[in-house]
Amino acid sequence: MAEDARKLLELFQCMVTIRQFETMAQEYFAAGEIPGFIHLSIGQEASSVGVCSCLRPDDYVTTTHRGHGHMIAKGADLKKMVAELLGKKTGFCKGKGGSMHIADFSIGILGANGVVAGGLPITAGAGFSIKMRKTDQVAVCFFGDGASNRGPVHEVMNMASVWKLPIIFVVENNQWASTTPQTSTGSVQDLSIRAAGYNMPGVLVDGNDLLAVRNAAMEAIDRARKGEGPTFIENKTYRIRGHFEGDPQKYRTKAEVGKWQKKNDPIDLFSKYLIKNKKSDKSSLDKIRKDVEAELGDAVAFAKDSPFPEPKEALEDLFANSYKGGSPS
Amino acid sequence: MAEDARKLLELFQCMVTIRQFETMAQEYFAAGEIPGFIHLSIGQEASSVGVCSCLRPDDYVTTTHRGHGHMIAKGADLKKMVAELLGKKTGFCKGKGGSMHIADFSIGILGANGVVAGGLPITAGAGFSIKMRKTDQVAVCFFGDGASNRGPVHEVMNMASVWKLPIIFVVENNQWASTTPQTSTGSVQDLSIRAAGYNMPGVLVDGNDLLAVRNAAMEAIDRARKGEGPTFIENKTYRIRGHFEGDPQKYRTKAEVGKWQKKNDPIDLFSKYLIKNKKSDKSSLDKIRKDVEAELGDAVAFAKDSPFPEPKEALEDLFANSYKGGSPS
Amino acid sequence: MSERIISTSAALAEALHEEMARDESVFIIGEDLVSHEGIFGQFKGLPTEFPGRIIDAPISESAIAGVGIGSALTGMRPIVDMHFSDFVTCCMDEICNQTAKIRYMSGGQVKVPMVLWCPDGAGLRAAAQHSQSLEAWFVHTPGLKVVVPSEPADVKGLIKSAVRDDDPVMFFQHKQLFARQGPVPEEPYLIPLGQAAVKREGNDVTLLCYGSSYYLCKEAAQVLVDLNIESEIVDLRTLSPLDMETVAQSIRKTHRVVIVHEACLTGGYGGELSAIIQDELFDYLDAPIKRVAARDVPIPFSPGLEDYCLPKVSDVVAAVRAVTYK
Amino acid sequence: MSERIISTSAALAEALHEEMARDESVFIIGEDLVSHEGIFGQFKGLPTEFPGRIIDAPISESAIAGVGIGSALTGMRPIVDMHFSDFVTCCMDEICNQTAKIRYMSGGQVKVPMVLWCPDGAGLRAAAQHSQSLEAWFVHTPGLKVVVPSEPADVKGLIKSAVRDDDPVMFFQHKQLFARQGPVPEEPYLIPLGQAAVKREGNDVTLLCYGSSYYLCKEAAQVLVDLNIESEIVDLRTLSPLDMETVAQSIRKTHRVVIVHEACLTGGYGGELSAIIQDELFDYLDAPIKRVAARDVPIPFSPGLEDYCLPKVSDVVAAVRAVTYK
Ligand SMILES: Cc1ncc(C[n+]2csc(CCOP(=O)(O)OP(=O)(O)O)c2C)c(N)n1
Ligand SMILES: Cc1ncc(C[n+]2csc(CCOP(=O)(O)OP(=O)(O)O)c2C)c(N)n1
Ligand SMILES: [Mg+2]
Ligand SMILES: [Mg+2]
Repeated sequence: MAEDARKLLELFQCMVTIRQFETMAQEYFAAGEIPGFIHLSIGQEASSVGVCSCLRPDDYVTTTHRGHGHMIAKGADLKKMVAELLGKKTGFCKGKGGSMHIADFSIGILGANGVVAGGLPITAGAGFSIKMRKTDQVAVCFFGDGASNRGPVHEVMNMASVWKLPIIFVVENNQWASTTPQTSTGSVQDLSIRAAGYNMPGVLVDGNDLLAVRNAAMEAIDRARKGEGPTFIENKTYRIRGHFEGDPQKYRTKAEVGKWQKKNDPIDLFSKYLIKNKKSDKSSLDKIRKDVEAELGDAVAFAKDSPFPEPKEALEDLFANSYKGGSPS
Repeated sequence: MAEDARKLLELFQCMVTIRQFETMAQEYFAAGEIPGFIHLSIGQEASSVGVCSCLRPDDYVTTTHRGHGHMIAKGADLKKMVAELLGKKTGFCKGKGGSMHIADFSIGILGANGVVAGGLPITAGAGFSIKMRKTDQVAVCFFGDGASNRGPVHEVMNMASVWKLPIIFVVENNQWASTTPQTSTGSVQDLSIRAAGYNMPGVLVDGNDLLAVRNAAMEAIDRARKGEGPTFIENKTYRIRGHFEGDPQKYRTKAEVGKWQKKNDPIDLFSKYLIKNKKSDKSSLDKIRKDVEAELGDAVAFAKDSPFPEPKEALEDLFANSYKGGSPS
Repeated sequence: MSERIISTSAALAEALHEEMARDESVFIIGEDLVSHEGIFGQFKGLPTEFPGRIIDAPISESAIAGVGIGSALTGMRPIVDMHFSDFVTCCMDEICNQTAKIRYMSGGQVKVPMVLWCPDGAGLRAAAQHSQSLEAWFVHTPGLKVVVPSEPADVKGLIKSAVRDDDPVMFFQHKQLFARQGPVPEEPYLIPLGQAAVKREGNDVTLLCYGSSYYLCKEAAQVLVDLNIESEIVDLRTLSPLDMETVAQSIRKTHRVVIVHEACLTGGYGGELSAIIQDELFDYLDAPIKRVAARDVPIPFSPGLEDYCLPKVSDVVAAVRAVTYK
Repeated sequence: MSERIISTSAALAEALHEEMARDESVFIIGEDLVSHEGIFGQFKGLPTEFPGRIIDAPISESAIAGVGIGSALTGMRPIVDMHFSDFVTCCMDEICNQTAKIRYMSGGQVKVPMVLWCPDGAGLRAAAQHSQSLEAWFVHTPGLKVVVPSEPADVKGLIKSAVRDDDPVMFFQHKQLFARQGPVPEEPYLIPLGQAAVKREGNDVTLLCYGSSYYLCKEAAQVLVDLNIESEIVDLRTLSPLDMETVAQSIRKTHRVVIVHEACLTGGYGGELSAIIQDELFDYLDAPIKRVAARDVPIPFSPGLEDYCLPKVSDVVAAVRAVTYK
């Protein structure tokens, strides 16, 4: 499918934004300004952008512990994102969630998740509700190769197929689950093979090729909107950073990482494509990078200037209906 | 594979024993002598006998809520079985388990289960322990078509394949899960298709054809003993009785049941085979039926004469090590 | 209260009819609901009156609970039928890590209007995996409300409030009570969550109960009358939020407390209740708080064994005599 | 006690070295154990010393717990690493319906020698799904033993007993304590399950604690000295079986009790403990039993919020002053 140049540059900008956001997060974490744990998706931007750029604002997405890219690609406000990572009152979750539980329901992000595969059952519900409400929304769930070994994945895929729910299952097979290589814990190397066991289409995609991901996503989303049911997309990609920031990474060699970084960086690949096909040129791409830097700079400034929540705010937001006899009539 | 006549008659006798046992259970339940719930496998005897007759006493089996047949086929003592169903002190579980939790660890039956698919994770452990102990035992888990929709099935199949555990997965696809037809809740009609998603052999078998089941089982068991890993066998069969005794069965027609009963009864089919192939004759088969009746009669008499447990025995058997500081040195 | 007498199942079905008619976003999902109209007849008439809004799911508890959360987050009001409360164990992550926490973790961005409906309790000779009373686990899970009604009229008023509540509600009903009958007003009404009911007045002892234990206390109260002991029965109905005012008021009058529940003793809700009471009402107590509950073993199959494990009227009577020194 | 000082992680690793060397049937299974030698360094040296006996599993909690049960039933002594205690929610059926009940349901046919090892607790800014203390759920599950050690020496002696025990043991260790150091005898020794330890003697108040709350009590006791309050610290170490004798002995002396745990207050183990104490020792109590615990919310991410929710030394001091009226 031929994309117009403006759209292509938008996609490029989105990938760059994710990369710069996470590079910033990496530095702030190292500097001790981000508490807890963060998991970066550097090197996997094409998967986030390729899929989410095909979605409407009213479509749903469930993400994972590695979810910054999905949030940004779906259109999340950088200010509130940085603020949440820093635990500030102005963050998406008022500092209650952090990176692992970041969410923006206003754009259909039903939450990152600290539980591996925790998003899949939630997606089943989103898809089911779409069907009940008879809208043409769709629901996407991102999950990892490691997550694919968990039981809920099976239950949700079977259910989605039986009821033809408008769900797109996107496994980001970055070939590692924390310290374990996918091949050591998964009985099949191409997880998309399993789609056949659920009577749904399975698509194996080069997850670092933005346009390939986009094509697969568009087709799947189209099927889902038409009520033809779920699709299982496998984006083969690679995790460049450690599992979490600070991961000693004894389980793999620098060479392995380097190979992917040099030969297979999704942003490099796409910028080469843009230039080669005269969709843009180096200076315009550099300009985009600069603009993103500026925007991110503002977001960081906003977050740093924001106050922390008052300790006692910890007691707020538990229940929607007043704890005592909370039953609206 | 050619079986000698003596063996064939043994198999016949085993199926007849299961049928008569469950017919007895049906009557005793109707008469109010069996408390709680019972689930009968009448019509599925070829699956139990076909598989378990290929096992050694030291092999393991996990069964289900519909497990009488598996127990008997693995060689369980009828006396203790009837006694357990009646809640007697002389039952396998001293009356603590009943039909849904009947077990005989001395013959490798690691338990029936009240939780659908509850046996599969246990089988993973049995298979893993075999591998650790470097014996050539195998572990079989029986489960239903409905159970196949549960997450643990996925986790255990994947794990068994990755580690080449000596496990035989036997799904008894009797086409109904309580009130729901398999096709209404399962995304594929032949569940054995899913084997490919775990990189293990999947075998679809006419589950009412005793020798077909036996052949498939022998091959799978042979693979497992040789350390070549798990196999997924699907025995297509049919549940003749209600899901539980007393089931109103509004969900299916008498005609549907009748068709299977008349055309596809595994015991009829096998006796016809025996006679047609001159392995036996009607009178010898009748004699076997009579012998089984006699044996079952003794078992029932034993159970009825047995005492109920003393109420306070309810407090026994919880812990193996005395509750207070129970730590053997 | 009008004097129409109906069963607990009928009361539940009536309430659900009212709520599903009133609000299109309400639906019920679970296993084997349609054909039996609920294994206890509790959904009688719903499948025909609301086709497509009471759904038979695959045996996939995680996915079923997920349908609850995900649809509650996106505009629906799901009622998730757990089939047997014992099977919450097959979706504890979805219930306790996701449903209970998602509103809080997101800083209050969303509501989770969802009912997890759990038939629980023993007595059916259903043995260890089909007889548990697990409410205490959920009382210890911030983000969940926990309701355990006893009489048919409570069931009707409380399920309607639970369905309308914007937070996740664990709703436990004892399997043995579905056939029990009682007066239920024909007109729609709500009983707010967090409101206990004084169901019998008395000055000598306060009996705290919920669900099936209410009936034990009711019977015990009759027996106790012959011993000249007048018991006050407080049916908690909702465990979280707990109506401590009503509880305290009664105890300030009676100075004596017996707590009764069917869940096994150790770690049961009675412990929490006793701890709050002795802390807040220490000087009012003239005797130790006694707890009557099931034995600390799984529920055994054989009738004699099961009966031995469950709390009995005589246990309640004995506990009351102990705290009243009579 | 010898004065060798080592970390809690080292104490655990040493004990496991001893047990795995002593008994070939002991093995450890969980996620991401080998490369890190345990995410908290708790399995240091084991992968190299016992190759093939510490196993990295797929992310499949039900199957992993199943490997525990099934292998325990067939001759092995598995230690199942839950990675974070929060993930017990992904295998509650395997733990509570299968592991805890199978011996009982089978009429005592089998033993289930299995340890479920669960790193728990908050303070790492890990937020709601990686910070829970869930021991109370398992205390309410007949068939399980529950151990929650505090100091390194307790960890060594108790894990060895847990591994040798023929029943399933839930073994909780607080994530914040792995780096804590303390004296640990070099020679092998066992601490029996079900034995509490009086770790500080005092006549004015009994502080009941376990796991991380022991350290809160220890600090509080120092502060209280300046208020002329001598606290007796009873570290329960094992919650089931509970060592009620030691608890009672102390309370008969002090007449005052404060219970401290990190799990959230409502429905926590403190309720059970308080209920038993007021029942058995009613006449010995000169003040209500106070509980100090986490707030009844999920654990929030932002440091200031999380700290606000967790019990603090000052909370313990305040509770003691309340029960001693000082
Ligand atoms: C149920 C559960 N089990 C284990 C963990 C610990 N854990 C967090 S991320 C992770 C690896 C996930 O790997 P994968 O699904 O491939 O995602 P990736 O990190 O590669 O993006 C593990 C084991 C968890 N959070 N939840
Ligand atoms: C986890 C769980 N969910 C639901 C049930 C209730 N239940 C018992 S048997 C059954 C149907 C099982 O169907 P299938 O697996 O096909 O076995 P079959 O009864 O046909 O032999 C159901 C839903 C249960 N026991 N456990
Ligand atoms: Mg991965
Ligand atoms: Mg079936």
